[in-house]
Parts: sequence; structure tokens; C-alpha cells
Amino acid sequence: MLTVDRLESGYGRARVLFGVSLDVAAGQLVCVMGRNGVGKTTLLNTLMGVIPATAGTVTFGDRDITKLKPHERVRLGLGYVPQGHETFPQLTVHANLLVTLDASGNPASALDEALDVFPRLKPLLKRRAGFLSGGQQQQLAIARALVTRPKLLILDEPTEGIQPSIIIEIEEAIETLHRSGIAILLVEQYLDLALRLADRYVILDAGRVVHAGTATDLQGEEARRLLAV
Amino acid sequence: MTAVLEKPTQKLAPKEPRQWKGAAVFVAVAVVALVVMPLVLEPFRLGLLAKYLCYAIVALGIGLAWGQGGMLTLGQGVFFGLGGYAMGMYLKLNDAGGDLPDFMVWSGVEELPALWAPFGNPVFALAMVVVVPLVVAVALGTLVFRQRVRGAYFAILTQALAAALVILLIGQQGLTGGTNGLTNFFDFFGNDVAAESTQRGLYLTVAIVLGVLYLGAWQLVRSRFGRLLLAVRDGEDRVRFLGYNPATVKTITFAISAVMAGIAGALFVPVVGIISPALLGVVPSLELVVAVAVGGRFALAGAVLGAVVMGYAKTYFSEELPDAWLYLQGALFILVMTLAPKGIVGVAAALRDRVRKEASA
Amino acid sequence: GDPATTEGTASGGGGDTIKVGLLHSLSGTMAISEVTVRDAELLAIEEINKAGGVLGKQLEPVVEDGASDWPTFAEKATKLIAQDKVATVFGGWTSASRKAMLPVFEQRKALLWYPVQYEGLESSPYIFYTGATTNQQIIPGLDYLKEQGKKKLFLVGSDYVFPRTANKIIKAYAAANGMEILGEEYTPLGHTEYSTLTNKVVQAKPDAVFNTLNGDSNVAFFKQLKSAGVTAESMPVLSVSVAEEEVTGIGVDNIVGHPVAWNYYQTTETPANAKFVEAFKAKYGAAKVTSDPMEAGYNAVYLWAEAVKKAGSVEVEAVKKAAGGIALERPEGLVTIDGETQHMYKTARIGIIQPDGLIKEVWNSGEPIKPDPYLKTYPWAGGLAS
Amino acid sequence: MTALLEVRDLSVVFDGFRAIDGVDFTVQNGELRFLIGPNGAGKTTLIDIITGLTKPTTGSVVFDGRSLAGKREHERVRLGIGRTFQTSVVFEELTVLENLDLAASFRRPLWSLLARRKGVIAAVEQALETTGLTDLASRKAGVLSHGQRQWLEIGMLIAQGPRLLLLDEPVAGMSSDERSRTGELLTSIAKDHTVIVIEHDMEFLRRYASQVTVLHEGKVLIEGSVDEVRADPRVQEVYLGRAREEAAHDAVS
Amino acid sequence: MEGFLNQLPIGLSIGAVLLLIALGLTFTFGQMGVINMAHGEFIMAGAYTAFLLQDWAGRSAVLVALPVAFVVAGLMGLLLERAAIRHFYGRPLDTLLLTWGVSLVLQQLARDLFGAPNVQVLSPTWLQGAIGPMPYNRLFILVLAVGSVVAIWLYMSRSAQGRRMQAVMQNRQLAATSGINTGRVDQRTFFIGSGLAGIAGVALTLIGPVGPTLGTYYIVDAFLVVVAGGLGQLRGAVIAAAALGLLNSYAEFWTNASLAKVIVFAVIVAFLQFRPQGLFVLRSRALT
Ligand SMILES: Nc1ncnc2c1ncn2[C@@H]1O[C@H](COP(=O)(O)OP(=O)(O)OP(=O)(O)O)[C@@H](O)[C@H]1O
Ligand SMILES: Nc1ncnc2c1ncn2[C@@H]1O[C@H](COP(=O)(O)OP(=O)(O)OP(=O)(O)O)[C@@H](O)[C@H]1O
Ligand SMILES: NC(N)=O
Ligand SMILES: [Mg+2]
Ligand SMILES: [Mg+2]
Repeated sequence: MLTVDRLESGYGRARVLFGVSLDVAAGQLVCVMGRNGVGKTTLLNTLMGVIPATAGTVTFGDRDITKLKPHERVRLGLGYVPQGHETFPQLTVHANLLVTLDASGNPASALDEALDVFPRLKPLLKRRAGFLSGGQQQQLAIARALVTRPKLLILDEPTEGIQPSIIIEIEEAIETLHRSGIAILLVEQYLDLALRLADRYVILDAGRVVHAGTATDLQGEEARRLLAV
Repeated sequence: MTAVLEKPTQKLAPKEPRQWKGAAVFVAVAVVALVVMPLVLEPFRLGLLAKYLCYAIVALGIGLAWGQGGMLTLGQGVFFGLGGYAMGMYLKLNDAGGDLPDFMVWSGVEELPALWAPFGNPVFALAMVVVVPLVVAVALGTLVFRQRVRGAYFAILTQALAAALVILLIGQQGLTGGTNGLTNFFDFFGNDVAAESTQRGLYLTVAIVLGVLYLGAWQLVRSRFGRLLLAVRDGEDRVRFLGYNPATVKTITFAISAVMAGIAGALFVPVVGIISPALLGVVPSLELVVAVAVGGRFALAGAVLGAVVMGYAKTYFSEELPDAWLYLQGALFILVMTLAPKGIVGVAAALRDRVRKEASA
Repeated sequence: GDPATTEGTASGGGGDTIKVGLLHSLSGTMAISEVTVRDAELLAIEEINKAGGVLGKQLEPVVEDGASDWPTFAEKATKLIAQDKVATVFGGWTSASRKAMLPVFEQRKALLWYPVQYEGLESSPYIFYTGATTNQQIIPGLDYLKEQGKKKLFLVGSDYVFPRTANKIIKAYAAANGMEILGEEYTPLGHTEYSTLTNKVVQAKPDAVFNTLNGDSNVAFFKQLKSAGVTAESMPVLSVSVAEEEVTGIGVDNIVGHPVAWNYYQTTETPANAKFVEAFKAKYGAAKVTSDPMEAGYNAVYLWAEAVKKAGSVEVEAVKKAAGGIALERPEGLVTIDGETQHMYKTARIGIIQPDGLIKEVWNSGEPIKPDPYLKTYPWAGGLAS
Repeated sequence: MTALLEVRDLSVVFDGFRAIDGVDFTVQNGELRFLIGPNGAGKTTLIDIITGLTKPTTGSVVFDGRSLAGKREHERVRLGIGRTFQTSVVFEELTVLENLDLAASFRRPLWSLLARRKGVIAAVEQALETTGLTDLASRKAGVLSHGQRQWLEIGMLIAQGPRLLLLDEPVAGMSSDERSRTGELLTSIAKDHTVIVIEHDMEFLRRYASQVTVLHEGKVLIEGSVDEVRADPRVQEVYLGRAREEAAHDAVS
Repeated sequence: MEGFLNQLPIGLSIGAVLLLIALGLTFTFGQMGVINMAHGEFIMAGAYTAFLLQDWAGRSAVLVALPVAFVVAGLMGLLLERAAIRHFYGRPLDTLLLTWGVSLVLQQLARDLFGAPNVQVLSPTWLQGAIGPMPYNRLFILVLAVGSVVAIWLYMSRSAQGRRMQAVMQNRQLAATSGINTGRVDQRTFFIGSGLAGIAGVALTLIGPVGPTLGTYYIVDAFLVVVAGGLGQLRGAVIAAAALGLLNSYAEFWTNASLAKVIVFAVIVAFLQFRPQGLFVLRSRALT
């Protein structure tokens, strides 16, 4: 479904990714891991077209999307939850969802479905998103991506700064979505959580894929060593 | 505390930046300015250069406040004017030799206003060149920075300040000479102000003052204070949590830039022979900000360079293609802002990097 | 600095041509007015050149832009004198620009011809004033109002030296002539919000308004006065800085019927004017109008040329000495240079703005008035020039 | 031990919403205190009030016997209160070294800042070593990754030499290995400082925390040891989400 | 006394003019963070549109010109956005300087196209006359200002496009990755903001000069309204414009036009001591 081939990118003259290749098959949950600063967020941002690729290709379905604008990728079915629980701070929770909904052209039911995944958002609908706590914002962020009914959901550290019970809810939500057939590309630092969820994993180091395999491989000492400094 | 994270792998040798290179360039420029220019330029052109250098002093202050401190001041003309009027008042009183200055006569003023009286004393007047801009800047800075007025608000406020001062000056014709400003000077500390030798001396004075202020600003930027200033520019709120009061840092910097503008204004008066409200307004203030942007706002040298280049360009085009000047100024500005936001200095640095890269490849 | 130009030609007269400087604002707020004066001066130069030039040499105009900025006027004047070594300079409009240039001309002993009506109280040995001084415009304007029975005046002006000085004179005149000044208001140059001022004027109920506003402010003032219901019948506004050029911009509707005071109108009936208007329209387009400052600029070139011919040289002191007494038939009638003050004898004219935008003369002084920049011959003006 | 920080009857209301609702909170000198609680419980807001970023509606904060009322942010830092932010903010245009140096220099008189920095102050060198950023010392902070920035912020905090450190989720987004090292760093800092840490990572808490305060809906829910707190049914209800947390715990151990 | 009472409607009408000229500025700043110094020149473009339309619309050109000027100025804004401003998002101070360059070029362009002198725009005969101290043309401007405010408010708060605009303003990158075509939204925003300038320009032909420097006369005042109201705040702009209008009116009534301007400035500085971000502030928890 998503094929990344020898992707390179960076910021200005500083290169961060040095030829990353990976695949996400339909319905698969792939977990990207690696220490701080290895380029995970950069990879996702390049996939979404937020920063341009300097080399390599990104294919989604059978389409080469390397040169598309971010919003065009969203319309093709990529949903993105960036790192750091991002919101439209002055809009209400409801407006945050609505604005995404009408950009996607989906019917209003998509919004209700998203709220069903995160029922805790329902009492907050009239609050301004900027004043929510981190955990509330993160749930909103995922819900907002769901409203676009993505075929592939890309999540960057969705549990960062989230209280344990909500981490569980988010984990459950991801599981549910995964089971419903949505492909997921997940960046996650909690190894145990990644182990529970992922079909396959990819380990990045210094902008390169240094290890890839199925979740069971990851139990190995080798992978644990790669994730350590 | 023990080192629980990584062991240092490399001792910290504080890197000596290529300082001698900067010093060499500075000396070279100084030689050109102080020796070569007076020899090759005819007096009229030398006078123009002196004027550009006055602007360069203002630009230096703008570079400091804006480039380093993030305070976009669109009202630097105010301080330029305050310095200029202080000097102009002294010169007028000196020329009048006990009588009323000429404009007061035709404005119907019968007695020397109390505000003017002390300016007959050259020491007082020269002190006011520095003190008045300083006091105004500190007062304004304390008011607005304490209240965290910044960014676009600050820019627009300074712009309005300039507009208001111009109106005030124009409205007080008997006191200030109105739109005409102060002009028609004869004597400058015992010299005929229009004489070639005086003008050459003035040129050298301006150049030396600029050089000294440049060195001072350079030291400031390199100091801890300079780092702090950058920090305030990029994250004022965060700086508070490092235990510094950003309002103080900004006020000091703003005051320094104001004093520079004041000194420039004072030098401008004998060089050009007039100080008028039009020089204080929004447009000249903006033009200087533009000059700083063109030269490169993040480097002090860029600010100075920009002022001289834009000053020269303005003279050149208004002589050669008067109708095109506004187009050129506008277009130049649009191009610089879009294509080279770091200005001439930034472009030069990029070129140098590319050449180095190619040379090493 | 181009050494060829600095050494070769001495004082603008050494070469095959005589260089003369034209220094007006070609950009900025004053460009609106000054460009037209420059055009008139260029026309005069062209005509003189066609007629064989001066002292057998063609005139070569060097045009500089004062950019509506007084220090720039000083700088460009210096450039024209020191670098181009022009024989003389025609330039300026605002009094501020003249005041800025004055020291340059005096210090460098060069000659300036200044073509606009102004506030008087000045007589520089290096300036010739070809526009009106106060006794040739303001005072005749007041005489006219008095004659019309307007006893209560409201003074409105832009905030700078000409209106302020003019109003001082008006107040002295009023005091001596039993007129009453009900109000005196100044607005910054470029001011466009006149509703409050209009209210003040309307509340004061004057017989007439004396208007020394300059430039764009006139447009806003007249538009807003009109919409407040003030008409030329109910409350005439006498302007001294509104000429044919400005009428279009104000909108004829808004100013029709109001009086103005000048020395020249496009409609002034003299043979010289018929020629001037025709030549000007031929050169710059039929839609162009001529106005008093344009005519004064046009005259300045002819008067200078005449003085040079008489002196046989472009040398400044010789020209100055030759100039006194020169009398020429100009579009406004006979113009004579008063050697003592270097001002002109000029005919004063009051006109009324017509629906076609032109100005019809309704009164004139009959003969040219001797210039009196310090108003020495007016007893009531005693304290003014102190 | 004496109380270094005393918060009494603190409340803050945002547009009618009580984010902090009558909190009493005391931290003794030398303590390492963990502050946990659901998202939106008011943890960050509490720190915001202590550091002067937010004004309380009612209540008082006393630091080392002195009321903080009316004191501005930088004045509180000067009293010895330092903090990091939930999302790290470092000065991107300055190098790592310069960031640390500024943090270490605020006690100097302002005029002395006009001199150039010569060499590296001991406190800065120490902070560089402690955080392992020595290799990156001359890099601009703007190129650091999320985790490196967080360390730099902690380093800046150490370099300030504060008496009370307030850390808002210092290990969020770190890999488990990095967490361990940060935890050890915290433990060592806590030897001679008073530290308050906000954290959601229960594993981290279990390893490094002793005293824990739980906030919930702007109120203190419970205070106690990690085990006491974990065992509290209300904490499980509103924060931990009992069933899965246990399961998760079992799965790992 | 009558004079004093008259100043009240006069003050409001001054406020209406201020509001109309500041409205587009507030809009582009609020929605895009762009401080558009060329706003004054877009106003000028609107005024010249009315001038040109006189040829066939005669005295009622003002009415016809309202929609046309909206589109003309809007398209100029669109062009500016595409050509330059889109490289500047997140750098408001740079846009200020950039657009100042643009304003210089536009002024000179107008001078070359229409000549330096002011041109004549005659107001419709049905706008001649007054109710008390309030001339019909002032009333017309008041209605126009109120109408524009209401229209913008409805658009921003009630329409999907308006919501999208806010989203882009608040988090550009997130908007893009949420599927919003940010480029399109930017264009639309700038079109509307500039178009409002065009409407203001048409209105100003009723009361002021129409020439190349028209914009420069209003720009400083417009900025003051925007600052006092809180950058980008619609209701702030409305209240600030009314307050400044009244202040100006009474200050000038009691002193003179020059002093009134100085007083207005002093009051704004004093006011910012209490409300450093203007009347209404978008609060957020973010540090700068
Ligand atoms: N805006 C930027 N400009 C320059 N360099 C950057 C920028 N953002 C990130 N980098 C650099 O790119 C590298 C990769 O950063 P990235 O954010 O992709 O890491 P990450 O793997 O997501 O780390 P983390 O787990 O901390 O989120 C880092 O070394 C960082 O220094
Ligand atoms: N400036 C503000 N205006 C309005 N509401 C606010 C403001 N700041 C915080 N809040 C609200 O106060 C509550 C507490 O927020 P706070 O950030 O302190 O939570 P927290 O405990 O730190 O949560 P997290 O663990 O997610 O970081 C939240 O509901 C938030 O929406
Ligand atoms: N001389 C004048 N009109 O300024
Ligand atoms: Mg990341
Ligand atoms: Mg928090």
C-alpha cells in the first residue's frame, strides 16, 4: 500500500534521512523505532509532504506521491497525527473536527464515528482546543485524523505525555482501527506497547534503516541493543 | 553530581573564530574611508558620503535593535531628530550671537523661549545630543517593554511616535521652525560651516565616530549580553525563566540604538546644513530599515553597508533616472526580502560557502 | 565625481551651451504641483533655444528631483552649483524648500529663481522671487472680501510657515480694517479629515473663510464643506493656493463659485497668454491647464535670459546688477523686476471658479503692484517684520 | 527538614473554569517529589503559578519563607526556582554551550555581561558532562532532536544552580534507555537539590519516585509513596485505568 | 453646545471611516499574520476604480464601483500573495517591509498611469444633503462599514471557508496535513482582505482626494486602529475605531487637528500600558 524507496531529506543543508526504504502492506501495522533524533519525525514529515524529499520515491497505492502537496496526500487517504499533540488552538474541539471534515468532503457521520472512538472528547466539544491539556489534545488530534477516513493512519508518538489510562484507551483505539482494516504507521518509544501492537517494525539509526522484521523478531537481544544508545 | 550520561569525548577548546580576518577587513575599510576617499572624491561627493555615513550610524543602531534584538523600530528618525535639533539649536543660537534666531523673528517670537536658552552652551547642547534620545528611549522602552508590547505592536507604535513627533514639531513653528526646520547655519565651532576644509573635517569626524561606534557594537554583540539579546529576540518569555528581565535587556539595547541615532542626527546637521521634521518621519525611518535589510540585518557590517549602498543608490538614481527611483527602490526591496532575506552580507556568505565547497570538492 | 564636467566648463558659460538647473519635486507629495512648473520652465527654455538661445548659446536644462524633501533640495542645489556648474537654478515651490536652499545659494553666491507666491518677510540677494509676495495676493484678497462686505472671517490653513505668516498678516489687516477673526485653525499637511473643522466653521458662522490650505487637504476640505451644506453663496471660501490644476482634483462641483486670489489665470486676456496657453497645450496635451505658479516659472526663465542678454554674461553679480528694471510683457501682463527687493511688480487678480473648472477674473488691481515683502508701506503691518 | 515550598489554598479560574481548586501542597527541603494526575488535572498550571507564568485567583505560594505574590518570573528564578517546559524551548540560534552559559550567568551584574565569554564556566562544563552534550557543545541548539533538546533544558536548569527544580515531563518521548539515564540523572540531582517532577510514565515512577502527589480536577487527590498511590482505587479509576495497567505490567515483568 | 453635540455623530462617522480602512488590514493580519503596508495602495486602487467607472456609470459610479473595486483590489492582493507574500508566512515583520516596497511601486505606477494630480470623482446627487450634522455620504460610509463588519463576521464564524481560514492561521502545517489546501485558503483570505480595501477606496472618494498618495494619508491611522483593537480582532477593531473616532473628534474640537493627532497617540500608548495586546487578545498557553 505504501512503499518508500531510498528516501532522502533534511533541513536546509543538513541531511537527516539517508535512503530510507520501507513498506506498509494494506491493513498492516508497522512500527518505526529508534532513539531520539534519528529522524523518525523527519521521515513521517517527508511522507506527508511537509518537507520535500531530496531523493527517492514514495508510492501510495499505485501512485507516485513524492511530489504531491500534503492536502493532496490526505485526500488520497493518508491520515497524519503529528508529534506533540497539535491542534488549532483558537477553534473549539468541535470546530477542529468540523474543519477537517469538510476539507475531506466526508459526510457528518465520519465525525460521529471519530467521537465514538474517543468518547472523552464529547463533553469538551465546546472548549477551545488550545486550552485543553496535553492528553485531551492528543485524543483530539487522532480523532481529527480519523474524520478524514484514512486508509493509512500515520501516528508520531501518540502516547507521549499521556496519562496511563488514556494511553490504554489510545492503544485500544489503535488496535480497533487496525482490526477494522486501516493500515497504520506508528512511531512509538514504548517498546512493550510497540510489541503488543505491531505486525512489523523498522528501526532507524542516524537516518538509515538498520533493522526491520516482524514483531516476534523484535524480542531478540539484537533489536533491544539497537534501540539502546 | 556525577556524570551519568555520556563521558565527554572531546575537551572543549573554545574555538578562536577567524577574528584577525575581521580585524583586517575593518582596518582596510578604515584606511579607504579615512585616507583614500578624501583624496579621490571631490568635496561635493565627499559631503554626500559623509551624509551616508551619518545614516550608517543610525543603521548600525537599527541593526543592533532589530537584527540582534528583534525590535523592529520604525521610528528611529525620532532620535535622529532629537540629536539633530539639539545640535541645530546650538548652531542657531551661536550664529544669532545673542539675538533671536532668524525663524523666530519671522514667526513673531519676541523673546528667546526658555527651552532654547541652555542650548546656547555648546557643552550642554552636545550632552543633550546623547541625553535626550537616551531619556526618551528609556522612558518609552520601560513603558512598552515592561508591558510586553512587542513585534508588530512595537513596530507600529514607533511608527506612530514618529508621525506624532513630526506633527508636534511642525505645529510649534516659533519653537522649532515648523516644517522648514532649522537651517541657514554659518559657524561650526569657529569654522565656516560651508568651507571645504570644515566639510572635510566633518567627514573625517563622522567616519571616525562610525568606526568607534561600530567597534563598540561589535564588542556588544560578541559579549554575553549579545547572546542574551539574541535569546530575547528568539524567546523573550523563555529568557525570564533564565532569571533575566527581558525588558531591561531590550530597553538598554533600544537606548543604545537611540543614542546612536541621536549622535548621527547631530553630525548630520553641520554636514547637510539642515534638520527638518521631514527627516524624522515614518518614511525616512522606514527607508533606513530597508537599507539595513538590504545590507543584511543579522550582521552589523550589513547594516552599515546597506545604509551606504542605499544612500548612494538613491543619489545615483535620482540623478540619472529620477522617475525610476521609486520603482527601483520598491523592486530592490521586494527582491531582497523574497530572495535574499539576509541581504547582501547573506548572499556574500552563501557565495563564499559555495566557492569553498567547490574548491574542496 | 566626473572630472570632465568639473573642470571643462566654467560657470555654465564656457562651453557651447549654457547649463541651467531645474530643481523641483518630481516625486513625493509636492510632485503634483511642481512637475507642472518644471514643464512650463522647460517650455520656456525650448522657446528661447528656438529663438537662438542666449548670448548665442543654447540653454541646456539639468533637471533634478527635490523629492518633496527639504534637505534634498539643499543637496541637489549644491550638486547643480558645485558639480554641474549651472548658470542659474529655477526651482522650489514650498517655502520650506526655499528656506533650505537659501543658505546654499548665499554661501556659494549662486542664483535661484523661485516661482511661487509666498509669505514674504524675506529678501535674499541670491534669490529672485517671480511669484507674488503678500501685498500682491493676500492683501488684495482681503481688500476684495472687505469690498464684498465680508466682515467676519474664519482662517483655515495647513500647518506650516506660509499659512501661519499669511494669517498673521490677515489678523493685523483685520484689526486695522474693522474685520473680525472668528477662528484660526491649522491642519497637518496631507490631513484629510475635515468634519470637525467644518463643524467649527459652521458653528462660528463667519461671512467668509480665508483658506491657506495646501495640496490634497483642499480636496478633502471642499468635499466635506460641500456635504455639510456650505455653498459659495452662503459662505465663500477665498483660497490662495488653489489654482486651475487643483480644481479638477477637488471636483468642480465642490468648489464652483468660490473665489481665489492670484496674479494669473489661464483665462487672463493678454496676447502673451494666448501664445503661452497654446504652446503649453501643444507641447503637453490639450487637456492640460496652465496656472499661476506655472506662469511664474515660465516667466522666470525669460526674465533671467533677458538679464543675461543685458549683462552680456551669465556671471551672477553681473546678472543681478542687470536685472533691476527689466520689464517684459508676460501672460499676466507687464512684469518688472524690482532691483531692490528682487521681487516682481505684479498685477493682482481675484477670480471665481467656473463650472468648466477654469477661473474667471472678477477684479484686478489695474496696474502692477510694487512688491513689498516686508509690508513697509502698510502702517498696520508695523509689528510684523520686526 | 523544613518546608522549602508551601502552597496554600491555591485556586485559579480560567473563564469560569477552575483549573486549580484549593490546592495545599508542601515540599520539604531536599525532597524529590513526583506530581502525577490525569491530563488536564492542573499539574502544569500549578507549576505555572509557582513560577509566575500564571497568576492565581486566590491562595498563596511561599518559597523558603517568602511569599511569591507580586514577584515576576525572573525574580522568582533569582530566588532559586528553576523549571523546564512540557515542550522544550531552547534558543535555537545559540549553540548548546551558549545556551548553558546564559543559564549559568544570570546572577552576574548586567554590566559584567558586556565582556566576552572567555572559556567555559565550571557550572557549564559540569552541565555539559552531566547531560552528555559535550560533543554537541558548539552546535546550534536548533539542530537538536526533541530528546536532545530536553536534555539541554535539563542542563540549563542545572547550570542555573537553582534550589528548587520543577521538571514538566522530562522523559516524554524518550526511548526506554534514555529514560533510564534521565532517571539516574534526576536521582543524582536530587541529592543536593529539591526537585518536583511531573511525569506520566508509571514505570519511570516506580523506579525513581518515593513521594508522589496526585492531582485530579485541580485538587490534591492523595499524597503518599508510589505503592500507596498505585494501590488507591481512586487513582486507578481516574488515572491508571486499572485492568490494562495491571495487564501491561504483568506482560512486561 | 450645538457644536459639542454635533461632534458625537461626527466622531462616529470618523470612526466609520477608520473602521472601513482598517477592516481589510485587520482581516489579513488576523487571518494570515501579514502586516500589509500596501493596504493603502489597494484603497487607492479602489478609488481609481470609481474614477474610471465614471465614464459610463456617471455620477452613480460609486455604487457600481463597490463590487468592481472589491474584485479589482482583491485581484491585486491575490497577485501580491502569489508573487511574494506566500514566501513569508510566520514572518510578520518581514511582510511589513516587503509590502512597503510594494506600496512604493504601486504609488509610482498610479502616478504613471493616472498622472500625479488628483482626479475628479463626483459623488452621486442622491448623496448630497445631510441630516443635521451628518451628511448623507458619511451616513453611507457608516452603513458600508457596519455592513462589511457583519458580512465578515458571518463569513468567519458561520461558513466552512471561514473556519478553514482560521485553521490555517492557527496552525499552518497541521492544516495542510489535515487535508486543507492552504495555498487556496491563503489566496482567498488575501483576496477578501484586499477587496475590503477596494471598498474603502470607493467610499473615500466621497470625502477625500483621489490621487497616487491617497493610501499614505490613511495607513498610519489604520494601523493605530488595528493595534488598539488587538491585531486581527474584528470586535476589537470595531470598538477601537469608534473610540478613536470619538476621541479624535472631541480632541480636535477642543484643541486643533495637530494636537488631536498627538493626543490620540498618547492615549494609545497609555492604553497599551493596561492592555499591551490591544482590546482583545487571543490568549494561548504558548511561550514565545
Ligand atoms: N527544523 C530542523 N532544522 C534542522 N535540523 C532539524 C530540524 N528538525 C530536526 N532536525 C534534526 O534532524 C534530526 C532528526 O530529527 P527528528 O525530529 O526527525 O528525530 P526523531 O527521530 O523524531 O526524534 P525524537 O524521538 O526526539 O522525536 C535531528 O538530529 C535533529 O537535530
Ligand atoms: N490559559 C488557560 N485558559 C483556559 N484554560 C486553561 C488555561 N491553561 C490551562 N487550562 C485548563 O486547565 C486545565 C489544567 O491544565 P494543565 O495543563 O495544568 O494540565 P496538566 O495536568 O498539566 O495536564 P497534562 O498532563 O496533559 O499536561 C486543563 O483543562 C486546561 O484546559
Ligand atoms: N510658498 C508657499 N506656497 O509655500
Ligand atoms: Mg520525533
Ligand atoms: Mg501538563
